[in-house]
Amino acid sequence: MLQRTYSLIALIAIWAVVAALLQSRLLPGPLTIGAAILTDTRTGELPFQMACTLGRVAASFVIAMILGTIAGYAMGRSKTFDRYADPWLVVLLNMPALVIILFAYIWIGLDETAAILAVAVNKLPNVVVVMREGARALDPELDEMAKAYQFARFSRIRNLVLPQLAPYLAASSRSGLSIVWKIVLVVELIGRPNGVGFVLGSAFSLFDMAKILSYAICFIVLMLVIESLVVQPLERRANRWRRRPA
Amino acid sequence: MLQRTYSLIALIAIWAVVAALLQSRLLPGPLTIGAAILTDTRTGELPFQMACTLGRVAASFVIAMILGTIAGYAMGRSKTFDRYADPWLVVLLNMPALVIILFAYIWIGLDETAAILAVAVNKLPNVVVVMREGARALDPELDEMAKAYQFARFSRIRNLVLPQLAPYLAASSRSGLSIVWKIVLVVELIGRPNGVGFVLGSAFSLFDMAKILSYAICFIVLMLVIESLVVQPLERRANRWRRRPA
Amino acid sequence: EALRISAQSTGTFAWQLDVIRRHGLAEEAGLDLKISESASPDAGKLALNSGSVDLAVVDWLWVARARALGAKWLFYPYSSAAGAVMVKGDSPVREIKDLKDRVLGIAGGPLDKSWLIVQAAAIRQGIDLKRAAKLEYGAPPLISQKLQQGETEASLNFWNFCASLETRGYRRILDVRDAEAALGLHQPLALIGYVFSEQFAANHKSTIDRFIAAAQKANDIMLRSDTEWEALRPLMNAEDDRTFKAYRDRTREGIPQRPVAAEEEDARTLFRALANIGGAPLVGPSQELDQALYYKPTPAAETEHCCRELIR
Amino acid sequence: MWCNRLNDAQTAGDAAPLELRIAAKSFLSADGARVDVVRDLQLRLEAGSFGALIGPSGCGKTTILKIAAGLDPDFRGQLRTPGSGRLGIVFQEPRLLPWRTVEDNVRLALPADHANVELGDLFEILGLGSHLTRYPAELSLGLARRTAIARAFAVGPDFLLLDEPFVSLDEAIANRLREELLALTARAKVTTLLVTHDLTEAVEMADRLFFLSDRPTHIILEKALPPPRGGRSSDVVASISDEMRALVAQAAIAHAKR
Amino acid sequence: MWCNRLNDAQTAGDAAPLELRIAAKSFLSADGARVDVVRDLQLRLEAGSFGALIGPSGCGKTTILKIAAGLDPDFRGQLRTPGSGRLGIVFQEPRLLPWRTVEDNVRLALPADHANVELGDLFEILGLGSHLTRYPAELSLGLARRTAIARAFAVGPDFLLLDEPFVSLDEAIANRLREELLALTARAKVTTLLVTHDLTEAVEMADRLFFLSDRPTHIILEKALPPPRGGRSSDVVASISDEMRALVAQAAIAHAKR
Ligand SMILES: Nc1ncnc2c1ncn2[C@@H]1O[C@H](COP(=O)(O)OP(=O)(O)OP(=O)(O)O)[C@@H](O)[C@H]1O
Ligand SMILES: Nc1ncnc2c1ncn2[C@@H]1O[C@H](COP(=O)(O)OP(=O)(O)OP(=O)(O)O)[C@@H](O)[C@H]1O
Ligand SMILES: [Mg+2]
Ligand SMILES: [Mg+2]
Repeated sequence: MLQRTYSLIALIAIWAVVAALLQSRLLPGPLTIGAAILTDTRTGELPFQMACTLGRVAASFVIAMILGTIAGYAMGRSKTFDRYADPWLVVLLNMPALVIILFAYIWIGLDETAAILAVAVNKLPNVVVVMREGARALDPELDEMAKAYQFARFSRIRNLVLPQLAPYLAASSRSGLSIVWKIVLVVELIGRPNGVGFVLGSAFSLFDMAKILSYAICFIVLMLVIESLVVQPLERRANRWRRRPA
Repeated sequence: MLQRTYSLIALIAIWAVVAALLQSRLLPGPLTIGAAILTDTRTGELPFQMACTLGRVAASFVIAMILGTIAGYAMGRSKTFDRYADPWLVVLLNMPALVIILFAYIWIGLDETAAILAVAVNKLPNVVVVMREGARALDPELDEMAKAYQFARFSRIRNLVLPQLAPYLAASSRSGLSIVWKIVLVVELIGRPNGVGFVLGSAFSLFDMAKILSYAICFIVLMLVIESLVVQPLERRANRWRRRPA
Repeated sequence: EALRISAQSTGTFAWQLDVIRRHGLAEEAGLDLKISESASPDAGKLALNSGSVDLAVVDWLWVARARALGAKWLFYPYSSAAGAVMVKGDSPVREIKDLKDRVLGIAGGPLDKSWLIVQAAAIRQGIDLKRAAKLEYGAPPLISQKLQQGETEASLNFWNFCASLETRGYRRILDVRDAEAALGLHQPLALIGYVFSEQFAANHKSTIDRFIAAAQKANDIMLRSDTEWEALRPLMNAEDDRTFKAYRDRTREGIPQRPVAAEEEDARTLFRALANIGGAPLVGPSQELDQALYYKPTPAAETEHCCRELIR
Repeated sequence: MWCNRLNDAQTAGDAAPLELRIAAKSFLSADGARVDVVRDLQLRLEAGSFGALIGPSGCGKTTILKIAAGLDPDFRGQLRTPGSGRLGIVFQEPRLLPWRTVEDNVRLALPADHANVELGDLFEILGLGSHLTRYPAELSLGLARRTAIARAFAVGPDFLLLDEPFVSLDEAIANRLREELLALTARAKVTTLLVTHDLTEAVEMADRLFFLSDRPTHIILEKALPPPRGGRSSDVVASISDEMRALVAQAAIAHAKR
Repeated sequence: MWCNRLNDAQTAGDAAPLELRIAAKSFLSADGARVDVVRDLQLRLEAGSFGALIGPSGCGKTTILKIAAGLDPDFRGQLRTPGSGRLGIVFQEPRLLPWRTVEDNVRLALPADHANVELGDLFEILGLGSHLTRYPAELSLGLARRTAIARAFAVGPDFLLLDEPFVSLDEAIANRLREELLALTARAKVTTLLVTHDLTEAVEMADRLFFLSDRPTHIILEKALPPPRGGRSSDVVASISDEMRALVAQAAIAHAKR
């Protein structure tokens, strides 16, 4: 915890020094940003836009993770299913985000459902790819054990599969959350009347770096807090069984 | 191979049927797209733009994978390093792509270096996150064995570390390639005078779905070919040692 | 009666809508405007296509092209404000032909309408800018930034960026409006306008007409009253007074003042010129402007328009 | 008490014998070569009796055990398993879930209707009492093996498959576990198949010995031992073992000549 | 030929003994509890001699072996290893690289200057000849163990640590491997420490026996056996074993009373 704090302080210090040296409107220093954040928080603008974005992030993340994990697991376990579904996966994986967003907005409408679906569909194949590798790496010996002892399906998933998939889940949800957030920004930019992406779009056309950075940093701080207070403690618990390297 | 072909044919058939039913300019059918691809190939436009984009994709992908794997491995192995580097990672991970692209274009210049670096920096933290999980899951028992038998550093990496990281590498390079491609599109859209993203930018503002889809599909086909002829055979070889599930 | 409208939050349309709102012009016309804001200029097209809104402000060219491909949109002039090619105040570049071998930044892409108009005008002067100058394409804010950083020596950008650059001592070497004149247009053409579907117009003709009338009232207010602009100022994101004034004056300048028929004639001329230079990727299969592109309000509205013209 | 459950199981078990016929079993190795492991093997074990499987290293004992457990349906032949399907199995390696404690590893294997059964006595007998909250990576191999044995015993099996369960344990504990196993199989009607390399152990505990040939394996010698099992004196065990050794050597020579 | 190398190793080895003093060794378990494993253990083994470590399951034998191998520096005490640092070790489980064939697993452990040494004879003796291209998942446990033994022998060690190397093997192969081990240690000056639960095996092969107490472990009885090792008749072995059992029982009682 202490080391993390030091490291963050160092990061901010470096930023402050560089900003002070450059003295450019295009790289505002931490103080400018701090002030901007305070102002926008007081007016209620920032909390409102942030809440809009977070709602979308959460919804699409949950959808993408659940569907992606199920599909990835199925593909990793069944060679036949994998062979049939793989080309579709490659197509979805490499379809430009813009195309998916466009189709969603055109065929579903310029609304919340379309926005969330577009993000989830963009993220989904990445989850599938990671979880498929995880499912392929499952230990067949433990599987035999569970079969011999007739583990119930739920118990098998909870006690056998999920712990083995844990590192893959951790990787794909951590990098996934960030990807979802980035796509939500684009989706909001293109067709939502609120949210951080909407603000960034306007700020970009005005080249208002302070605004862009202050919203970005608020999200990052939120992620840092979640990471320190939720994810890492959870992770430590989940990894308790690992032998500490001597 | 056969199953993959059937599945692709099914995909195209569904697309053709839906397009025929909707009869909309906004969802051209496979034939329209095929014709568009042929035309643009004859004029040399498509191969040229595709080559520009592929060059950028390849360069940023290689940079991101190499640096990301090294950093992720180091963070997964050393708790101390992880504690110091993790906050920086979270910051980079959640920095909106737009911000990184803007900074690169502003401070490096509206040129190729900036474009490639911007993409690599965008992708880098995702690689780090996945590889870190991989490094954390390394088997300490095999490590002890290698230590006892004094494996040379290179042999340790080649015979001990890489095979264990293989599924993580597979996951992060597969989903990584697609992410790099998507970011390259955005980077080209914002500030390059050529490449698929540049074409999509104009096509998007004209709502030229045929153009958008024909370029996207060319890239997807390329990925399908690489997947079938390079990645999957390689993967089968690398996974030969796995016990086939009974 | 409800009318769903999409507006870019940083655009001038948002200002006009604000005037309508503050003066109760919509209620007066019996309209209930449902406005959805967006951050991107493309959201309007998306919203129209997905049926989420009834009316948006969109590019003239986009509508022309879509019509050529079979999508029945109608267009009614909204603004003729346009950008310009600009250079630093102390730049040796004076005219288009000085751009030879210099770096020219272009906002949007190769199919951007202003860029095509400038190209066409340059060609009449015997200069093929595409070959003569070194081109950099990029997003408008970035192109504006690059001119200020000196990475490009000249840039063609949207009118609002030009207005703001002008206040910082940058110089126009070719206005897109002048380029239009060089192409034989009588007056600058409104390149953006209100767009709605033929079907909607058929079913809700009076709604559209009433909206156009209300918009014209708002235009009148914006043309006449300076205090009105003070009220609009918070929306305008102008750094300083000069920028604010530049925005105001350019917006006023862009308000169309002539009957639709006159617009239509110039539009036909411009379309032909653009078809020549941009080819099929730009204008679609047709080389001639679709006759039915322009929406014709019922005579009452039109008359009012002309009368106002006369009064001025 | 966990013993109670075993008594329940007794009444539940039916009297079917274990019948296993493997006409052929082969693996496809990674380089594409076919490895023939079992050929023409016939094995029958009466309900409630105790068989021992003895054969050279790598001949196919584990393969046979897995087939008997129903874990590997990919063979030519027939399988009929005894009991009501409550199987206890000790694999050749512990196969514990690394992310679950010793106690959880045992409890997770329990059938739903016995999830909360009292296991204290069993853990005490196996010397696991002080390690219940440890994770497998914190156990010595011997402790891990004992956990695996506890798991097999705790489910109250009526069919028990043991793949060298008592190696890597010190003599005292191994003997205690052997007694425990004898007691368990005596209390309940458990059909048991034990793989071992230790002839003495086999003779001490089994009703019936099966000697296997080299790969592709089949039974070269089958020997029913006179009752009572478990109660044989060490002299008797030694003499039977010697006799067996001689017979097996003969049979192996005959087999090699074939 | 792999034997040649061993002869080279002999000339290279110096004459330092194995000296190990562990004042205390403990683990921190996942629930935060400290597990004291070794306390006040002193072990000295002359260069080229063969020691056997015998103790109850879970007492700390593997822990001691890992410390002796230099794999676990986290203990209070001192370690001095014999030889030139060419260590051969057989872990309690095979610990093979699953993605490398049997032959590669052995070759990868070879020091660089012996990378291309001929290993055919060693593989034949261990009965691995026909499995060289197999991956570990395709081996029976016995075959995997033999691969691990081959690896330890192939490096031409002058310091050998063996953690129950001969379990899970049939008697014939186990005996062949024991002979091979004796021959190897006789040919070259190899300092060897063997962990085993099999007293007979220990008495047959070792120069010196170390009996360990329960956890936290230390040596309760140390016994030098009269030479020649390997050549002892089975009667001698049996009588020494019986004597040892009695002594250990006494020492254990004394230890418990302390
Ligand atoms: N998946 C597999 N692919 C190829 N060969 C296999 C596979 N599994 C086992 N074998 C081979 O089948 C033979 C029998 O294996 P099995 O594990 O049944 O032997 P075992 O009798 O249990 O030996 P041990 O006493 O060493 O445990 C071995 O030679 C082994 O190499
Ligand atoms: N990482 C660890 N964390 C906590 N306790 C551990 C750890 N490693 C070993 N132990 C404990 O230390 C003790 C000694 O373990 P060790 O593996 O040395 O036993 P052993 O004598 O080799 O036993 P066996 O004969 O079963 O192989 C055991 O009680 C074990 O539970
Ligand atoms: Mg076996
Ligand atoms: Mg041990």
